[in-house]
Amino acid sequence: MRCAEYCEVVANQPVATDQFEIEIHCPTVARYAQPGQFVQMRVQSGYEPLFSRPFSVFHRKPDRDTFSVVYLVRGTFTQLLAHKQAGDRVFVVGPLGNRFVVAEPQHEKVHVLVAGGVGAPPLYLLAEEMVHHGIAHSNVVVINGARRQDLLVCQGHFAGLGVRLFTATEDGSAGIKGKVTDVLESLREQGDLAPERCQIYACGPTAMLEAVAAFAQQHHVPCQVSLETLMPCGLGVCLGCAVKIRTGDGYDYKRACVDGPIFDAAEVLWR
Amino acid sequence: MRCAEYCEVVANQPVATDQFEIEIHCPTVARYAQPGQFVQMRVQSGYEPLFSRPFSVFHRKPDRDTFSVVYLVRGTFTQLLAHKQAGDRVFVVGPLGNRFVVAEPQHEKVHVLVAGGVGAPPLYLLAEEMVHHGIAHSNVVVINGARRQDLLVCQGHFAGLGVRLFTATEDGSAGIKGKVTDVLESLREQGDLAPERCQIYACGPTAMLEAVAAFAQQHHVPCQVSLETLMPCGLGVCLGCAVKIRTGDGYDYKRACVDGPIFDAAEVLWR
Amino acid sequence: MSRVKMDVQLGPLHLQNPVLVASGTFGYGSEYADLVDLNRLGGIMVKGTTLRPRAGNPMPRMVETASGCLNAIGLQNVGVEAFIREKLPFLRQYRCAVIVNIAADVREEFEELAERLDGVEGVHALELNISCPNQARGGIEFGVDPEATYDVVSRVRRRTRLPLIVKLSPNVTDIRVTARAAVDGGADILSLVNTFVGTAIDARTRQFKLANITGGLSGPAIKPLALYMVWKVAQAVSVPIIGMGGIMNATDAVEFMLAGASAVAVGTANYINPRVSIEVLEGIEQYLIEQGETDVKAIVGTVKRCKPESEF
Amino acid sequence: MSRVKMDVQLGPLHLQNPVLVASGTFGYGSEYADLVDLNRLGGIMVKGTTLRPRAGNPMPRMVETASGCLNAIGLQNVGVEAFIREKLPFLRQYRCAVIVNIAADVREEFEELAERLDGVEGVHALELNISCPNQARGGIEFGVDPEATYDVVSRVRRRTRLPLIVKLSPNVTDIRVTARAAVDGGADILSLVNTFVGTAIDARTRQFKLANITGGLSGPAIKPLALYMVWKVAQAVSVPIIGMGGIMNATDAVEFMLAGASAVAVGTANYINPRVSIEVLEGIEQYLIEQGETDVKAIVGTVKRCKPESEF
Ligand SMILES: Cc1cc2nc3c(=O)[nH]c(=O)nc-3n(C[C@H](O)[C@H](O)[C@H](O)COP(=O)(O)OP(=O)(O)OC[C@H]3O[C@@H](n4cnc5c(N)ncnc54)[C@H](O)[C@@H]3O)c2cc1C
Ligand SMILES: Cc1cc2nc3c(=O)[nH]c(=O)nc-3n(C[C@H](O)[C@H](O)[C@H](O)COP(=O)(O)OP(=O)(O)OC[C@H]3O[C@@H](n4cnc5c(N)ncnc54)[C@H](O)[C@@H]3O)c2cc1C
Ligand SMILES: Cc1cc2nc3c(=O)[nH]c(=O)nc-3n(C[C@H](O)[C@H](O)[C@H](O)COP(=O)(O)O)c2cc1C
Ligand SMILES: Cc1cc2nc3c(=O)[nH]c(=O)nc-3n(C[C@H](O)[C@H](O)[C@H](O)COP(=O)(O)O)c2cc1C
Ligand code: FES
Ligand code: FES
Repeated sequence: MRCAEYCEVVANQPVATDQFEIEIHCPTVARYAQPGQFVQMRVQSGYEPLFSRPFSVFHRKPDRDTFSVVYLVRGTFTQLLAHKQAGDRVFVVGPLGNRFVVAEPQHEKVHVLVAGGVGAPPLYLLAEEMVHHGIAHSNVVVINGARRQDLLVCQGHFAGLGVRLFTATEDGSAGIKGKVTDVLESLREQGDLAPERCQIYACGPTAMLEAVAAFAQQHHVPCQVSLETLMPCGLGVCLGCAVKIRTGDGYDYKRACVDGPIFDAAEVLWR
Repeated sequence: MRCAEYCEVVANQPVATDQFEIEIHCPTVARYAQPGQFVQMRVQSGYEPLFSRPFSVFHRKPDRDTFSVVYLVRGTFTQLLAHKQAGDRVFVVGPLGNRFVVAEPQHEKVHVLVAGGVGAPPLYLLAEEMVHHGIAHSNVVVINGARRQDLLVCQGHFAGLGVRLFTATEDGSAGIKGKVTDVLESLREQGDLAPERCQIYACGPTAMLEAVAAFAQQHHVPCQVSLETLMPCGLGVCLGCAVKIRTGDGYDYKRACVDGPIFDAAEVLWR
Repeated sequence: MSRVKMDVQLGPLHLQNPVLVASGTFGYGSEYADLVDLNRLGGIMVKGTTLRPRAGNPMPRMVETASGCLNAIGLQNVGVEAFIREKLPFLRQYRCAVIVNIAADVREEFEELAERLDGVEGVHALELNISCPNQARGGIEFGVDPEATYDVVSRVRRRTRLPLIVKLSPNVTDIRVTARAAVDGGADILSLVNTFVGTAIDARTRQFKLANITGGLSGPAIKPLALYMVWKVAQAVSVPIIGMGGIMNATDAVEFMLAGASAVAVGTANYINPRVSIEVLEGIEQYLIEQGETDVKAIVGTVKRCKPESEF
Repeated sequence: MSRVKMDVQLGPLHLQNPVLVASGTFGYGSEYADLVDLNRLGGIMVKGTTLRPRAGNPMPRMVETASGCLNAIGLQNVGVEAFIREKLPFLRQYRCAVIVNIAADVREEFEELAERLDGVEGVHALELNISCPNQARGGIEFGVDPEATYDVVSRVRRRTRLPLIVKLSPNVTDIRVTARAAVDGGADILSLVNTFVGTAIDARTRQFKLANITGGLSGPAIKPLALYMVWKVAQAVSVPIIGMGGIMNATDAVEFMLAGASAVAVGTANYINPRVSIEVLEGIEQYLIEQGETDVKAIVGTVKRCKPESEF
């Protein structure tokens, strides 16, 4: 089930430096969104910017018929979004795209969720689902990274789930000083990432995803990544979101919006 | 003296149905604007709409370094303007254009100010100046017209000046039921509009101006009108605001923004 | 039921209403089927289809510009056989017209495509996309050269009994010339415009924004130019016109019809609001009622000169 | 003092910096003199000037479109004699270059204009506007026909020793062809683009919005198209280029220079912000400093292909 409709903003609050959480009343997304799926949003009434923008679903509150998204203010659209208030309307299309697939047998795996900056929200939805499905808290490992402490998102949410939470900031202002891959490396050294028992799920900036994918490949750990591209339509028709996916010894262009955004890291041709 | 600069909004309040008064901090306009002059304003950061918009100066408060404008919400720009709050910034170019010229000898004339809808504000500035110059209150006649009572602007301001105020609404919800030209006609019948003693100043919708001009011509009363056109630049360079002005037995295109917006009604070629 | 007659006859092609969706902006219909009632559309112009599947251009392929977007997708598509096998059966379920946009680098491929699609159940018309770069002519479009246009159109004409729409390129000095060449070659209908060639540069990195360097401009930015071309062509030829270029709402669509288009296609707007085509359809009906018209055909080409000085 | 070298040499024309204001968008300079320090501009391209004064077209003459505007002013101007007598003396006070944009319906008038302005003190260059309708050719622009372009440019060339800029029309299939014709005819510099022909319709009244029916599109909407044309022409000719079309800020201006323009002209943006030309100038300096460049000339034509897939 998907919808394409005007929805009311319920709340729009800052959660970190230049980052906001917006809660939107939308029964369809609230009910059907899966971890890793996204919505296309539009707040502009004219053509500045022309296209809608994709945002991963963070929280679903089916009892309130709302969902929420955490966004970083980057440019024209997100600036407009930051000005929306409760009662204003947003055009929402979604839920869209595929979802993170929880590796089976799910209760026997160590699930390693690697988040960078505003890549954290969809991984929170995934972690929540895992806990809800009764996966042991100790088997859900979250590595949350950002450049600085004030750019970390969802920390409280992850902590609230009681999962194993590691934090990395590039300047050391929270958690270890370093990158998410440094945490991965130390977990591996401690024997926590045995390939046959482990699955990585990653969402964040492309450079981070590429580093995580390289790590996963080197150590033969299966890894799913959520790719970010421009998404003019989000519905699979414009072909403006193409990503190179390995097929045999060649590659195909897949659409990040409908074939993804989640892909097997081993199949992504990064450049 | 003119300026082209970002100015701070001091207040922005509704004054009638779909009409607002915005007060803007701008020492140059506050000091130098003359009755009938206008400013070009821009609140959009992008290209929707592309051009600035012209608005007549209503109030000048040189002691506060502010001026104000009364505007009717019509389309894209005025909708954006209505959302501005104290502290927001507006790009202002002005004061621009020519001014109403007070007929000489000013203390012996009957000055008849004919306003339609949001045409009233610049005539208020003119009436205020007349009173300030010591012209007898009884010699300043204001005819303020609108379609309905709730669209009348500046009524309180005119009344506050103590000038002779006549009101006309098309539905009779305030003052006489009829048009400003009906008031002119009855004044004339009462002998108040002796051509050699009288000067009309008119600002309002083009159809009204044309009717007032026709009345003035028929009865040989001198009349100044403030013309409204699209004004892409306001500075006399784009030639997009041309109006046909009689010259001998032909006509010339004059620029409403710098040669006007005030013209002698007898010289305007209406179609 | 709507109170106005909305069906239109474009030469041999009957449409239940004049609102189409433009090629490359609505996929193969299935992508939108849960959001849009395809039965209500006048027709679907499917993604540009070539003889063999194509991978398309490297990324980035699209970039936003002021009120527009540049695209250089490079005709990524499944090829005509997979289209017939995998995409067409779905579309056959609906009563809207299915128009196959065909593209090729060499003339013979256009002929093969036309022949292959002729008589295939569920295909209602062909739209010849002669506005894509033509390898045999060094990357220049067929559609900018009247002789090449005439030649390729008449070749295709001989291979198909389907209604033949020729999609004109706007990248020409005088679009009436290629319009007439297409009609002389046997076009039943003209569609215009395709995208305008443009580019975008990133000042910071000092690089082109598109991997392909250039792309085609679509969206509201081009509407004034497209409207002008439709008006020009409507006066130069007698075949019906499908107008497009920056249509975002019903008012835009009406403008194209007033300029001389018998039908319209909504393009880039589909990305922004998947339901826009239905909103355009309903908006045109509303407009006709407001204008006291009972048949959409009555407004085609009726734009008048404005009374000079009427603004002031 | 700026820390980067900003002066540019365009063939025979030296400019203290590469930021000009486009013809028809800055009047005769005097209109802006109290708001803009004219001494800081690279040059002023004055309003299109004809042999005799012109009244211009009826109103409405301009209309806003999505990120653009259509104009059909109709070359309202005071004529060359009044220009020399009444407008030029003011401009002579300033150290920016004064470039006279000349327009005419017939070739002989172009020749007369060139001859009249040759050697007049304070005129630094001529800009030949061959993008306006040519009565002798039935309202078609000179600038869309390479032969007419060559002919009129070479006629003017023979009548003037002033640096000769030819302003190209974008309403052509391949702008390199007219560019080469202009250079062959003797152009020292090319300027591009002029406006794109378009129209606008009022659905409610069913009338064209412009009294003249058609107008020329300018503003941000056309930037991708103008940028493409500048890039194309820069590769086809060796004379310097003045780039324009939708420049609203320094970043836009830099894009034109990266594409191959040695100087830029700011047009429609002057209406919106009278000071924009100075902001563009300062912004270019800032950009050069950020990029570690010490001379504006170093960036001209340096745009590179982007690393494919670099976006993702
Ligand atoms: C599937 C998917 C899910 C997403 N989920 C989220 C989310 O949950 N929260 C969130 O904040 N963002 C998310 N994004 C990214 C979001 O779509 C962009 O931040 C947004 O489009 C920016 O729009 P804008 O108009 O504000 O910025 P623009 O004006 O488009 O861009 C401003 C500047 O930011 C840069 N920029 C834009 N997008 C990105 C990007 N993706 N990465 C790096 N730089 C960029 C541009 O190059 C430009 O310099 C997601 C993207 C995808 C594809
Ligand atoms: C010298 C001068 C002084 C002015 N002073 C004032 C003033 O003091 N207060 C004020 O409210 N307005 C004034 N105006 C008019 C004002 O500029 C317009 O209302 C404004 O441009 C509308 O902009 P918009 O984007 O909101 O509407 P747009 O989107 O431009 O127009 C919306 C709708 O309103 C119609 N419309 C636009 N302008 C006018 C108009 N002038 N008359 C009738 N219909 C119109 C349009 O045709 C359109 O249908 C003045 C105009 C001039 C030339
Ligand atoms: C991403 C994209 C892909 C397109 N693909 C095709 C195509 O395959 N064949 C074709 O004839 N036109 C194609 N077009 C052009 C559109 O059909 C249409 O002619 C053009 O976009 C102008 O209309 P618009 O401004 O409403 O989008 C494409 C346009 C876009 C934006
Ligand atoms: C109202 C207006 C008047 C113009 N008049 C002239 C002119 O007289 N001569 C000329 O060569 N170009 C004229 N132009 C074109 C501009 O000089 C410029 O080439 C064009 O507008 C593109 O630049 P822009 O998008 O920055 O405005 C005019 C443009 C506008 C908008
Ligand atoms: S965003 Fe359009 S196909 Fe993916
Ligand atoms: S508004 Fe530009 S000349 Fe008057």
